Amino acid sequence: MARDVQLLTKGFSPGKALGLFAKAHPDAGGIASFVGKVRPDGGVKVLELISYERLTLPGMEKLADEVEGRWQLDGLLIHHRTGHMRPGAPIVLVAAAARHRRDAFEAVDFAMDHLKSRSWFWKREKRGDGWHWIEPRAQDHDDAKRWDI
Amino acid sequence: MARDVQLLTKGFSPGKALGLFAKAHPDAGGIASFVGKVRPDGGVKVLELISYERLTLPGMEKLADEVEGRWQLDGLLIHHRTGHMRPGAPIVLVAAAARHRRDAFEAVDFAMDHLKSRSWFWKREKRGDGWHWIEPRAQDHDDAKRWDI
Amino acid sequence: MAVTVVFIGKLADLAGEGEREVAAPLIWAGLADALGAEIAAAVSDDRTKIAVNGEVLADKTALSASDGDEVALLPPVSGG
Amino acid sequence: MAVTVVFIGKLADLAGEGEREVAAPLIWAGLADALGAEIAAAVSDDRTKIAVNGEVLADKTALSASDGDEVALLPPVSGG
Repeated sequence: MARDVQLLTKGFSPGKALGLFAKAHPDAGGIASFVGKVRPDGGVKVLELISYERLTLPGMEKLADEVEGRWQLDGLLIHHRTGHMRPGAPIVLVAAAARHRRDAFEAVDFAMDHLKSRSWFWKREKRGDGWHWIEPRAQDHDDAKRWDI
Repeated sequence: MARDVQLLTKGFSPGKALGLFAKAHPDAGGIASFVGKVRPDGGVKVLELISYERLTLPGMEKLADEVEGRWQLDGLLIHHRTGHMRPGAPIVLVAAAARHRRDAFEAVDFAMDHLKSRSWFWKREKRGDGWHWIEPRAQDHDDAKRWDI
Repeated sequence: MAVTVVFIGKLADLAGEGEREVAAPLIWAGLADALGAEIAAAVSDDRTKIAVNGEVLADKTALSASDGDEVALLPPVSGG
Repeated sequence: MAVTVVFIGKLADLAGEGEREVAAPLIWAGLADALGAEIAAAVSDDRTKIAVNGEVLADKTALSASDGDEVALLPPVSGG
């Protein structure tokens, strides 16, 4: 299976990355994907995502291992930003190419749930009154728990 | 909610359509999508999808109504091909933009399950020995049943 | 004084054409006379549906089409 | 003869810097002496983890870092 896992320090175009991913997997019956962006609500001016070199990318690779082990895929892409981002900027792109639709969907869904609550990122938001550290929403924890068998 | 439902008679670029959809929804926190293509296995040379004007597009609009009613979305895109397609060609693109990830995922998942087994399309494949009519896989029926409450 | 009958999918193969004009009115009991026994038998299949002017009949045996109506004979859908 | 301590997220705010060199060896009981009571208290929080050279300790009180090691103090992750 072709895998493309990247921790990005600069802005990226999810549309372009998806187009290349689709081209790289002409034989897959379907491609499911998710793009997460900085939400412009709550007066957020800047979002900062902090990674730790020795854990973050290795953790993303481990996640990809787990996804590959659970679902039958032709290809898997996980691109995740780190650093400072403005509202509307893409943070994460996950895409899975598979012969069967359900495999592609579940792989992306699982990877996103994992990334949102269990991956090695720390996050803070700059609002009018300065920086605030963010923890995962309870919903994100619940989402991730769905997969614990 | 902005809705873009189209029955297409010619080839299209899912990447381009997704890019435009993302641009049209800068405020959405996330966009989930699925692209289904003609699978190149089984010796299929051409796939023909047949629609019936008075039911197919109205049915897709009704599906979009149902999706809108079930999930909180900022935008919904359903593009579906009809006519003759070669292996590797895109058949369907569904994308949902939402504030919350789960809404976007489930909306696309549901719409795909519906399109794959309950929408007004008839399908045949041309193989080495001629044309064969296709019915939904049992899996597709089971997928759709998941949503029947 | 005609009803347009639209044949979809397999039924178009069977009919040898995509649509045909038949004399109005067209009712369930008159299908074999209007379209032949083979097509009438295929339409009797539980999974075959009938739409009149784009409205799928809940009970296809209640078919009653008048002049100008379009009757579509719909085999089981394949999905997209 | 130094251990590099990396402060992540909130802990970097508390430390006023991203990393600091402290004398080796560094063990759990020596954290307050090496980094101050405030940081040691924050590291005691159940949800704070410790990694040594990129390996997260299952039991952080077993911390035992030698010269050249990198010790990362990890607050609860926020998710991406």
